[in-house]
Amino acid sequence: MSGADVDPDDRGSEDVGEAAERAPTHDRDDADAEELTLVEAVRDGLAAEMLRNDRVVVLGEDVAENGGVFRTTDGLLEAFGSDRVIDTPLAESGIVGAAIGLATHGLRPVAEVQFSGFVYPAFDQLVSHAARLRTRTRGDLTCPLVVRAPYGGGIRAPEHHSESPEAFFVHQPGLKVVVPSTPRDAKGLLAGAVRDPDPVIVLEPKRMYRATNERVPAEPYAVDLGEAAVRREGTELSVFTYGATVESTLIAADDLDADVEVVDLRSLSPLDRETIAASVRKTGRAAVVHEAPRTAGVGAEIAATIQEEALLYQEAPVERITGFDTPVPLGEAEDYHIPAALRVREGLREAVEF
Amino acid sequence: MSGADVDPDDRGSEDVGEAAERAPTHDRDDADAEELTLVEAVRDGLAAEMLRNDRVVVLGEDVAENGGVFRTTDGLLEAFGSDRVIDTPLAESGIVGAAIGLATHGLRPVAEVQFSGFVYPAFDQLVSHAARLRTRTRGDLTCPLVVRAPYGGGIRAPEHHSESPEAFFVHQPGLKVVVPSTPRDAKGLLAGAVRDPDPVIVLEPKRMYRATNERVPAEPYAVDLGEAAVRREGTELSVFTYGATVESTLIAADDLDADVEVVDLRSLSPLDRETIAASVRKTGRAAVVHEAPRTAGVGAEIAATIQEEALLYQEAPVERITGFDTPVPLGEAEDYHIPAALRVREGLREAVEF
Amino acid sequence: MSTTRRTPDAADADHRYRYLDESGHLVEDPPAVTETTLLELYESLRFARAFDERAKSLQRQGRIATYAPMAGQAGAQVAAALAMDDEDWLYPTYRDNAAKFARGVDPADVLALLAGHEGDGDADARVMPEYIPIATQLPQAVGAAWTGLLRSGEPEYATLATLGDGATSEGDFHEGLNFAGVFDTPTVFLCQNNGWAISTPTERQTRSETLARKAAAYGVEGVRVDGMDPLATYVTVRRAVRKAKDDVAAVADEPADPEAVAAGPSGATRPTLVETVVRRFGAHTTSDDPSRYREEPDRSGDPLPRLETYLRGRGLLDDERVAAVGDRVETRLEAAVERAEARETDPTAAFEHVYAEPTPAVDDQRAELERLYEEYGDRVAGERH
Amino acid sequence: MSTTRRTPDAADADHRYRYLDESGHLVEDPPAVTETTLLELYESLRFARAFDERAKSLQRQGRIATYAPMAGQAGAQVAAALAMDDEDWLYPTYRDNAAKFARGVDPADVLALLAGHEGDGDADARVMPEYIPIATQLPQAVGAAWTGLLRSGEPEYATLATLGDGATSEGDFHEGLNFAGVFDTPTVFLCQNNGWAISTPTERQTRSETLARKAAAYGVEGVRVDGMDPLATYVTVRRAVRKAKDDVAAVADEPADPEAVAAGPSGATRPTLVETVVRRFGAHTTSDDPSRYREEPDRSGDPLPRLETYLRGRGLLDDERVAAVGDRVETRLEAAVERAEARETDPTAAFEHVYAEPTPAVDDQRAELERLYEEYGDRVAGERH
Ligand SMILES: Cc1ncc(C[n+]2csc(CCOP(=O)(O)OP(=O)(O)O)c2C)c(N)n1
Ligand SMILES: Cc1ncc(C[n+]2csc(CCOP(=O)(O)OP(=O)(O)O)c2C)c(N)n1
Ligand SMILES: [Mg+2]
Ligand SMILES: [Mg+2]
Repeated sequence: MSGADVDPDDRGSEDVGEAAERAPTHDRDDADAEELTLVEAVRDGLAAEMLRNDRVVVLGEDVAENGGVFRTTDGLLEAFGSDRVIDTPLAESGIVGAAIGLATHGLRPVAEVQFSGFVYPAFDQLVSHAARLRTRTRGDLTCPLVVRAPYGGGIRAPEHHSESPEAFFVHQPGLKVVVPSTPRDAKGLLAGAVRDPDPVIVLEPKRMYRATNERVPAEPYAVDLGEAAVRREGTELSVFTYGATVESTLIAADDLDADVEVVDLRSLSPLDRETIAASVRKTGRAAVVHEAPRTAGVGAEIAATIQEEALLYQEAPVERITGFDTPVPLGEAEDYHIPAALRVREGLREAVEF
Repeated sequence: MSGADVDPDDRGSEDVGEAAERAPTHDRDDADAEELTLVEAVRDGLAAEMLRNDRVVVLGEDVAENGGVFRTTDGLLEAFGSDRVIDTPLAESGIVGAAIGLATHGLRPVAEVQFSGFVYPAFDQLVSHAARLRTRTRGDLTCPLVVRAPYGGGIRAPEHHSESPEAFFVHQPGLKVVVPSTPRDAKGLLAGAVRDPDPVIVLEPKRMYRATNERVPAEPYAVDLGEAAVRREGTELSVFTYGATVESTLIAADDLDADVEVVDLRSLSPLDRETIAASVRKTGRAAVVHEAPRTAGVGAEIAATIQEEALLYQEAPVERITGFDTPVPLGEAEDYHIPAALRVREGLREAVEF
Repeated sequence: MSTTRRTPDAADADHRYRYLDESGHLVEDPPAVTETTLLELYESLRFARAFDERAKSLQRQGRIATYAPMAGQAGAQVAAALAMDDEDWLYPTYRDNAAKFARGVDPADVLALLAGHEGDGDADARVMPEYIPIATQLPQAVGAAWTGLLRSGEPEYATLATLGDGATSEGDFHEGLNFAGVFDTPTVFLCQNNGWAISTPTERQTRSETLARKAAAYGVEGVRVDGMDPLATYVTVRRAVRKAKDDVAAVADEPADPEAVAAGPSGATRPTLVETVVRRFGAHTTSDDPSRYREEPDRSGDPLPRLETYLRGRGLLDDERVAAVGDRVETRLEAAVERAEARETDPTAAFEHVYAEPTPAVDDQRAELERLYEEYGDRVAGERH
Repeated sequence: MSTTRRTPDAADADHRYRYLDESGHLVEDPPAVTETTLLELYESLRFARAFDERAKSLQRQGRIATYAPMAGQAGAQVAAALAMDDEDWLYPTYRDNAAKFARGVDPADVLALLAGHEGDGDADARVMPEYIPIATQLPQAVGAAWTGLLRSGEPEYATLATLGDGATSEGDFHEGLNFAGVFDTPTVFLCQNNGWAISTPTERQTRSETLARKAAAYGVEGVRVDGMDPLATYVTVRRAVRKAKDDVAAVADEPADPEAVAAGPSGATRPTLVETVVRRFGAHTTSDDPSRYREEPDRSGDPLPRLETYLRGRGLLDDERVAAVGDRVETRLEAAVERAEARETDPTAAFEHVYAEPTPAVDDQRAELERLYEEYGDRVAGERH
């Protein structure tokens, strides 16, 4: 008997009945892709996975009646009802702890943390439990949990609303961490996370929520976790980035007088070390861009990996272009903290000219 | 007016009255150093700082009547009384949160977390508040808080008792992190932490608590935070380690047929990047040893730093000899997880023979 | 809602302690509050009202960022702040600007923060920076209050921490109140139960009948009061502050309002949880659209006209004085806006106070940014800047 | 301590619900517990006692690591476990082995875990792995119980989470109980108040008069029972389990023990906090030296002789049957020790279940260790191994 009395890979009833009709973004022609913003793509992804598998439930603060403070869950309550889209008390450890209980017993909870800066009360539940249930029980019990949170700065938010905590989770064995940068990946990675048999943290770049549109397929699809995407091919420099800084990196790459390869990591845990190594072996130079603080950030892991896998190809040190080792400043000052295109370009130039 | 109505650097009354007589490890001849274990040195350091500054208070679970589960606070209650050595309820966020309040208002709290695996409920108070009070108030209010916790494996403890969470704290701007490896440093780094105007996490290698003796000066002294110590000079390979793995690294270095330099980092935040870079520039090869999981661990930051500061000197990749990316296994299996001398030696050999 | 000032049971959701009815008429003998305090209450409330309106308009114009309005709650905030002594410390949330102003915080500082200029809290006014991670202020306020006890054996000062109804669900609420109970710290927990945590109504936040009754779980006294009655709030918080620091037993036995005290075991402990029942007249913040989750709220019982009616009735206010207050409020507010808007963004300010002494990493990174800034100026901050 | 089975107020520390007095004599009409259950209670208690003694001795011999004894508490554990239905899930702590055995967990697995062989929890017995980070099991147990409600609208099964007195101070206690109240989940919180959290007595853990009364803060029912009376514990937990899943209102009105239910608002909600008042006869764990912080404890009221006296009195036990139980217990225990000690350490087992599919990092690191192990064998583990 499985711990949850259910086959964890069973998708539940495919006969979703009326819910399909009511699903918020499914009133478009299913055969067609549609231009969606990232926030719409998250919503579309949630609706698609909820239609596909009736075990998927969404819970968190203000996700139901209010549709989420960023509207990522807008319309889900109406489509799927109050047993699948649930407003909780204001208590992140309670939310994640309860979601672990749901996950262990056969549901596929997608818990929202309103801003990634408020995930810390749930840190213990994530690192001490979600990450370890499989190990502790030798695979007998599992925790297919998704925790979603908007991360990063750039929207002139108050304190604690602009955090980039991904490195904390990347360091914890047993967790997976993904960060979409485009609407298409926002839907696909979310689906990958929901279908993954292990706990996955999905950090959504909130300043990209409404920044661009992209054609997003209407049907459900999943991006495999652990696979980076090369966004721009190049031969002289490899840049590794993810989430909110992909855009400024692409601008910087265009701006620079060198043939730059831009790799969107997408999955930070597991990390696509093969793609990283192959790219640097080709170009001989590398940089990494993220907005989290530099010290012991994901950039450190990438630099360490590169020199392990490709030292003999390295013509220059891996340049780290990151948020600084300070709390994220408020107001306009955040624009100096988050690597903007010019700062990225100058960093890339150093890597090229070293 | 300072926020706390007191000069934060004022040491308080030096007239400690009877407490000096009752201080647990001060019945020895003060002029002499004495052989102490690491656990005794922690206790000695606490007593010395409490004598020196009557604003220093110790609080935590089972620290007073019981003298701490490892006896690090044994005798302090008798010596300093129940207003300075305080048993708290079982609530780490409460302990650290209350200690932040004490620190902001003029005391110098030393909060014990019973095992580092139980620090996570206090993670939010540490990263969201202790780390930022100075920034948020532009220096008007400060948080001179010390959080002590035994860390690491090697004592056949149950689950969650063998964690090495240092990288989490190193990544957070505003916190400092130190890890002693010897009795002498255990006292000196603790004093440095207590006297530091900012919040410091002190992680004590619990399997070293009673592993060795060392002559420890009786008088109070502080080791400056941020300075590494070269434990063994060498010219062919630089090894960076700290805390519990210093011992096995030294054994491995002796064992290896090469001239190995061993640097005990002691302070992980701030990191002594100068010493690290100078050593690698000298030797051309480097390794790092710790027992925390490898991915995004402190070793990644060191490898990243080395290739930034000394790539052109590097004859080999920085070898990471670490705990694996798994939860710490129980029982005898932990001996395979924690880098033992042989595993360290083989890693060093790879770095030398690359 | 009952209009009796006697609340026989803090656990009874239908009762709350009050002096003034919704139209501003006394339902009880007037409490012993000095005329100076009454007028301070009034002027502070007027200022809060004016600030609230101005802040909302500045936000609409893009001159400040997200703002959390106080309308409906400013009476409780101002009354609580004025009930504190100078030596006491306030631990506010993001919604408590009225309390901060009443303690002497410069409104220019608050506006500057809202416009994105770092620098929160005011040690001179004994006001901590605003707490945004919900409920995290509570253990800290307990530790702060405890400091005096540990240092001298006496409650040297009280701390007053504000919190919302939603905050009662967080673990830190529990740990904070439990520490307060166990160490008997001089702490007042001022819960502003405005019925909502963003879109979540209090009934879905907890199944406890009242929030005041939660105090009993910690052996702490719990009191429930009409927070839109500034008199009742003032008297209740004043008593809690005195009890925290003075003769605990004497105040506990004080006949003024013995029956408001019901949830605690004996009332003879220092800490108190005061549940002020208020209404959030507006949106959660300027980013929020309450029409998504609630009907137009009942805006009756506004503390300001209520207090004004009472003070006019007592002959403490007339048209002329009311106008004079209005002039002072406007002048103060104008000056604050002007000073706040004179501030400029310093691109490297963030490096200054990470540690007392910058670490090598902080220094190097600062230099890195300075080099770029020297060469490129504001373009370092990107297009959107 | 009062001997009445009526406890008029769960908030009153002097009262607790009980059937058997300390010498094992009924103080009330016998409860409706079947003879089979009574004998199961007895044999489970005997096994717990034997296991406890054996585990302490194995620990002294270095054959297992730190062990947390159950003496004084096994009665409450066994009674609670037997009061659960097969479909219910147990969320235990490190001290609840008696409850696990009563649910069917193999003692060899527990001994193997104590000897350092990974593999905790038993999905067939519906027992989660032991929870060491204090109170973290509580929100999870609530979520687990909630699953059924969300899936089918019915409480498909209950969860029973155990906790200590110390655990009531953690934020997760609060968040767990609050979620249970708000979502009305079929959860039983079984608090074993043994008076101590390692060296910290319950009086310094909280200023609440009882732990049961904390339930009221969540609109949850709180009940206080003599946990060293297995009959009273069984009846109380059985009622809580039925109330969680069956006809909530009917059970709440059930005449059996209406007055034991006092802290909750109406008793008509699914979750219950049961405070079992027990004594920790021994040390916190085998690493602990209680002489440092407490006098020799009162060891009266031991549930085992108490139950035995009662069962002999009812003619369900005599010397012969008692001896037969002893034989069965010994045989089972011997076999368990043998099986547990047959297990061997697998150096690479830790890599196996980190993820469903090992990540490249996990695979590479496993290969790294395997290479070394192949070359050097156990020497990879160092001197101390
Ligand atoms: C730990 C945490 N989680 C979530 C949030 C996001 N958030 C900001 S205000 C708020 C609601 C607070 O409600 P309440 O405590 O009632 O205070 P009110 O805003 O009504 O004054 C939430 C969920 C936060 N600031 N901190
Ligand atoms: C979060 C956390 N903090 C600290 C500990 C260390 N610890 C283990 S048991 C214990 C005391 C628990 O007391 P109680 O809840 O009364 O349970 P009991 O041991 O008495 O059964 C402590 C502090 C822990 N396991 N988890
Ligand atoms: Mg509210
Ligand atoms: Mg206990």
